[in-house]
Amino acid sequence: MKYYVEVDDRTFELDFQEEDELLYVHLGESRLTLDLRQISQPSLYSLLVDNRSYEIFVEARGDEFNVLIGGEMFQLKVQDEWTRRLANIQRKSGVETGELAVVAPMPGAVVAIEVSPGDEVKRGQGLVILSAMKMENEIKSPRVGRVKSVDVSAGQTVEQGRTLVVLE
Amino acid sequence: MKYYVEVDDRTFELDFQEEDELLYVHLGESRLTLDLRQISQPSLYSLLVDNRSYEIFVEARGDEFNVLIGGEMFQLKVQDEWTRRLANIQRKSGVETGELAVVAPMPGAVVAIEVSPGDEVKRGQGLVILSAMKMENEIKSPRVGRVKSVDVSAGQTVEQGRTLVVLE
Amino acid sequence: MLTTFRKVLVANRGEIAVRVLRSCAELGLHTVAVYSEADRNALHVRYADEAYSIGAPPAKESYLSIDKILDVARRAGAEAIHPGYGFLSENEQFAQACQDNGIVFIGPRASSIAAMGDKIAARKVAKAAGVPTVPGTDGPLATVEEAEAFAKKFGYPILLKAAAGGGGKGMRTVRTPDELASAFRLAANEAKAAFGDGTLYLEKLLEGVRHVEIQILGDRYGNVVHLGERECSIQRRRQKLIEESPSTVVDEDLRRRMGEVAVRVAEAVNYENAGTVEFLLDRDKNFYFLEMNTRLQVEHPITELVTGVDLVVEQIRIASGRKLRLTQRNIVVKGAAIECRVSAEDPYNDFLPSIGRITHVYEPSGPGIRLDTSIYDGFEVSLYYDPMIAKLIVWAETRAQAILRMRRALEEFKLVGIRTNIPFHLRLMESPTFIAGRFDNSFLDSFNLAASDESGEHARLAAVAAAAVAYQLKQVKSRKVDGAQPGNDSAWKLAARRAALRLS
Amino acid sequence: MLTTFRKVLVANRGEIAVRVLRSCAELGLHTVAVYSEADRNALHVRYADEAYSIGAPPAKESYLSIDKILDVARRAGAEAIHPGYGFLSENEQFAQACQDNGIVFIGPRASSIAAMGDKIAARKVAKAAGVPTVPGTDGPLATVEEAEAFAKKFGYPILLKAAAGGGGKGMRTVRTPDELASAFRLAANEAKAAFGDGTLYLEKLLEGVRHVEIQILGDRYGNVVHLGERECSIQRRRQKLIEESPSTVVDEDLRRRMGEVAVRVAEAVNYENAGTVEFLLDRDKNFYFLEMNTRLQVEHPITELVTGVDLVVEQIRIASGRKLRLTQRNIVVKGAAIECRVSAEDPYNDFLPSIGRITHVYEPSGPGIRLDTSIYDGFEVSLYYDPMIAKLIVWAETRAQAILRMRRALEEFKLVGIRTNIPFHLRLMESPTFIAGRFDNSFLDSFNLAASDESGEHARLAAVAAAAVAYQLKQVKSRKVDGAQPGNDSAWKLAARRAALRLS
Repeated sequence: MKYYVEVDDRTFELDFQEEDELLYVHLGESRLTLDLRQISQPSLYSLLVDNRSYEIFVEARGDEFNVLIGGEMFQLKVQDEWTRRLANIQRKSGVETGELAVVAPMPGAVVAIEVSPGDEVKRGQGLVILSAMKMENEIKSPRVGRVKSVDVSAGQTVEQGRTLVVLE
Repeated sequence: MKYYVEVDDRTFELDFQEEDELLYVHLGESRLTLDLRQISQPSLYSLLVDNRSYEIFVEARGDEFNVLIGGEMFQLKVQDEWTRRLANIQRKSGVETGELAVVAPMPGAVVAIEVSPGDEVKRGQGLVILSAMKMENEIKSPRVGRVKSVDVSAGQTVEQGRTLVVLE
Repeated sequence: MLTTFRKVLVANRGEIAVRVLRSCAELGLHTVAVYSEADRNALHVRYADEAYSIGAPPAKESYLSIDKILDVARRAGAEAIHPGYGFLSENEQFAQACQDNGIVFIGPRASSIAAMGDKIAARKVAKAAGVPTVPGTDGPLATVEEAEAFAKKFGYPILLKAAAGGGGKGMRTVRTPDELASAFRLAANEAKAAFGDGTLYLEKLLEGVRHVEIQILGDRYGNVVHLGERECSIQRRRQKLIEESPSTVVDEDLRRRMGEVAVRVAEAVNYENAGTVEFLLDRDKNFYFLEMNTRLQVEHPITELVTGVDLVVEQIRIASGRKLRLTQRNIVVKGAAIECRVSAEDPYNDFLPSIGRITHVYEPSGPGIRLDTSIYDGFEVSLYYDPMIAKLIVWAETRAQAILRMRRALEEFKLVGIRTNIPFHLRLMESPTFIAGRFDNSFLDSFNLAASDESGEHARLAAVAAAAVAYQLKQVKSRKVDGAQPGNDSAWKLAARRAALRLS
Repeated sequence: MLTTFRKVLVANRGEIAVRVLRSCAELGLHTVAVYSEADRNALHVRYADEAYSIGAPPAKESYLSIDKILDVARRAGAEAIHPGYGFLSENEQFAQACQDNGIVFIGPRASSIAAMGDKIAARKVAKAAGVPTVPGTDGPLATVEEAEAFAKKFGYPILLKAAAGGGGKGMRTVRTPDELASAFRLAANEAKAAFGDGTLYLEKLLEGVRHVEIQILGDRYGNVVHLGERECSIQRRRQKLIEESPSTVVDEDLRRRMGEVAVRVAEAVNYENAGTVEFLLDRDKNFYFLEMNTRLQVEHPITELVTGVDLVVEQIRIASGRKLRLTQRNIVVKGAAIECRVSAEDPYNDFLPSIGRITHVYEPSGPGIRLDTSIYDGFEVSLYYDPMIAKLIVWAETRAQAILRMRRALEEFKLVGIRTNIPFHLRLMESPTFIAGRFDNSFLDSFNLAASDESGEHARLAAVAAAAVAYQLKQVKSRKVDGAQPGNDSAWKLAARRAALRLS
């Protein structure tokens, strides 16, 4: 079974094979022997790669993977050969809308709204002030744009991922 | 709901009541406020009894309960009013057979058989030698009797609870 | 003049409540915990002899409620209260209310708390005692305009600080005049939210300095000793992240001089019990009084490890009216200790809180490790309280060995189910700047979390790991469909494992 | 004459493998683990830099296989091997094979192991060095009849011991002549099974004595020091259960005298690395050589805590050819340390092994606690290996404080899913005899596990707890039928809890 992994602007092609109850992976010129065990739900694994031992956290959401090894975090996109083909087809029908929803990066309470619909905003300009764990945090605009809508009001409690402001 | 608990030759009668989201139990002259939480499966609990805090292990198998509080273990029989009634009926139809199966108290390998069918044995006399965790343990007769059958042979691996010898 | 008490109420939660309960238990004292509805299953509730619910999760409805806590003390018959840190620990009304109710407050006199709690007043005390302070305002700032005037006089950058402050809350750096208004508002709001008092003052921002503090202990008979310094310059947004003792830049002579000044500050407010005098230390070894914390500090364990003194036990002894058994001469700093504050904050997402259930905790242990924590399997990280969930503290003969030990302990420490700043600590322990001890309190402003992976070797390993997990998930799924038993083990190993578990 | 090595193979499993790996990591050494098929998920596999499978779970097919372990050392390029305790640690063939393969054996010379490994030969060495020994046979017992003859001469009770012995295996007490034949057979079989050698000898059983041992360290240049004693009299069926240092009956003078004798024994066999000389100590402070263990002991951490010396680090330094950095003068015993061996044995079922999965581990922590263990959430206790799964070690300024600290640590330590001997340790820590330090090595023979509950108060509490759990199980079941969500929380609190978890 072939897998394609994108990480840090590189793409690795990996080919898995099982033989005599062992798992092997071909990667470039090398053939590695793997032994992967989940130590505990949901994310802790022990991985032996040619007898080198690693304890890693792997979080998977669809084809988006986060892998933490010691003090290093990697964000990866993992697709098997079938999924990759499917994704290539879908990509062709995709549309760029130009709209961008700015969402709450954590749950919290809205302390203040700093913009109104129609405002032109600069990259880094404050949009909303959120309070969580007694600290106030200013949510800033990730890019230049115009405020299309403000979707929350001061005093409101919001969950993580909730849309605060939509830019266009 | 009434419960009957037998422990150390005493029987306690407990009556549970829920009121305003709190749990109360009547026991003799006292009325205690309880707050019981399972901390982790299968057996660790936190129990507040009138604000006194206890961490306890409770193992339940049918109506047999083991309760470990600090360095003290209690074996208890717990029946609600309905079960108790049922048990009283069944007890009347029970029969004592006089036979006693001596079972393996742990998994292990049979090293030697020290008795044969027909042997008269004394209380404390060796019946079988079991080996487990590199230690040899002599399984002794729990009472005077005669060996009815020997149900294992030397070299055999046995699981916990397996009948070794039947006395009559 | 001994004040005997047998039952102590711990008016706190989290790791510090657990830590105080432990010392009480080891002294044979009976203990009483209080808990909010969010904390029913917490360790401090389970470890105490008695536990009382005091209300809803928000602190002001529970852990900050003086009335509720005193009510529990009365009902439980507690004769003394330990406030921990945070919450009511530096609240002079609380200390006074304890006294008024005949309950021993395990901490300083209310008057000392008051004198040092108002940071503006504290500066005055220090100045009066001849202790150098950071240039700044001598009184509170009424308006932004006042701040502007002062800032002009002292020059930028300046630091806005909460008069009632502590722990970096209500504090803002201002580098240019146009930032001032917004910073003033944010700092005042935060101060108001955190302390119920939005009063601000300002100080000149000293740059290239270290945050070094001195632990002191005083008894009610006027004896005051210091227990050496704690280096606390590794801060992120004014929050201490890593502390160590001793500091690499404090030699025996400087320790003695700073210690003497700290003792002088404590004596100026007639200080009893444990306290900490914070200083800024510049490159020329000049030091400036910053503030005095009239409570046990989060980072107290590193002092305990290098001096062998149990500060909570000493607090309790002092509060019961005993004379200090320590003299300055027999306090010796031995070896090196480091503390990493582990918090439920995601270093890969701007240190935002990571809430949720910790399904499993794998604790580091073995030689030289101390873990002060309140988490356990099944612990829920909520937004109600501070995100700091554990303090990992190590001791070793030398600083270099302590760093190596901390590194292996951080590698062992795993919290499954949430994200933590452990990887950040690991990276810091590998930082040449940290290892060399050549940093000041701006170190983390420029610290780069990304590891150098020039060969791409680590990315390659990550790719293998991710693909292997993806492959395994797929295999388990398809075998599940086939009716085979799913499990934690990789499917292709199940057969072998089952065979292995049979008795041979 | 330094023997530099950068990569160490740890030829062991369980807590001792983890403990050795930790010191290696802290010295910056690369590490190699070996594991049987039962141990793939073990901590020592996960904590090492490399890990190699060496066969089936039974030790003789894996951890006792010299060939397989040396093969891994060659493949991995390990330059040194630490044997831990048990398994191959006292096997002179293994030590010799390491040397023959150019691998540093982190332990004594093969010749020292051989000299002390044969307990009969060891008695001769001690006698020759002028060290008092327990009266007994000077050679091996060929037959039961020989044993009978000797027993008649020395008088009963006697002790049958394995010549290749250690750890209480192959040892039997014989109090009357008619027990002798059966005891001889059992001891010989057990010795054969455990050590591959059924040779026995016998000693007069000294009664009312203590088991006190002396830790020594020697380097390759003939320097030998001792690190004080360990009191190991708390034994169950000849297995040590609790150890402490210092012993309540050893004063400075006796410590010096026993230490000097221990050093003399070590010097007699040209001893290098860490070792332990075991003595029996009678009421009149006479002591008798018992045997020398040519390896790290299970209970070594208590010596580490009272002396501040990391014995594994010293072992590695010595093995790499360094001179001892310790002199007898600068070894000072400070405070008191106690170790409790926690095992998966059920004290309420005749200490039979309790096998199964440990679903959750709640570890004690905080000041003065050290936990050396290899267990974790999900750990499977199997029958293949020793049931000891953790060592809980505490240090405090005084023995009384250490006992109180151990008590609270034992209360905190919870292993869910299996039974352990923790309750037994708790009861021991409450025993007046233990607290007073007035015991000998027969103490546990008469120790009564049952607590006194004269008022019936505890039974009443147990009844309430059991009934409450029964009630809760029933409620959850019936609500499940009603379609309500089941959970860990008691059903009647679910609503309140859900409300509490909402953001306020």
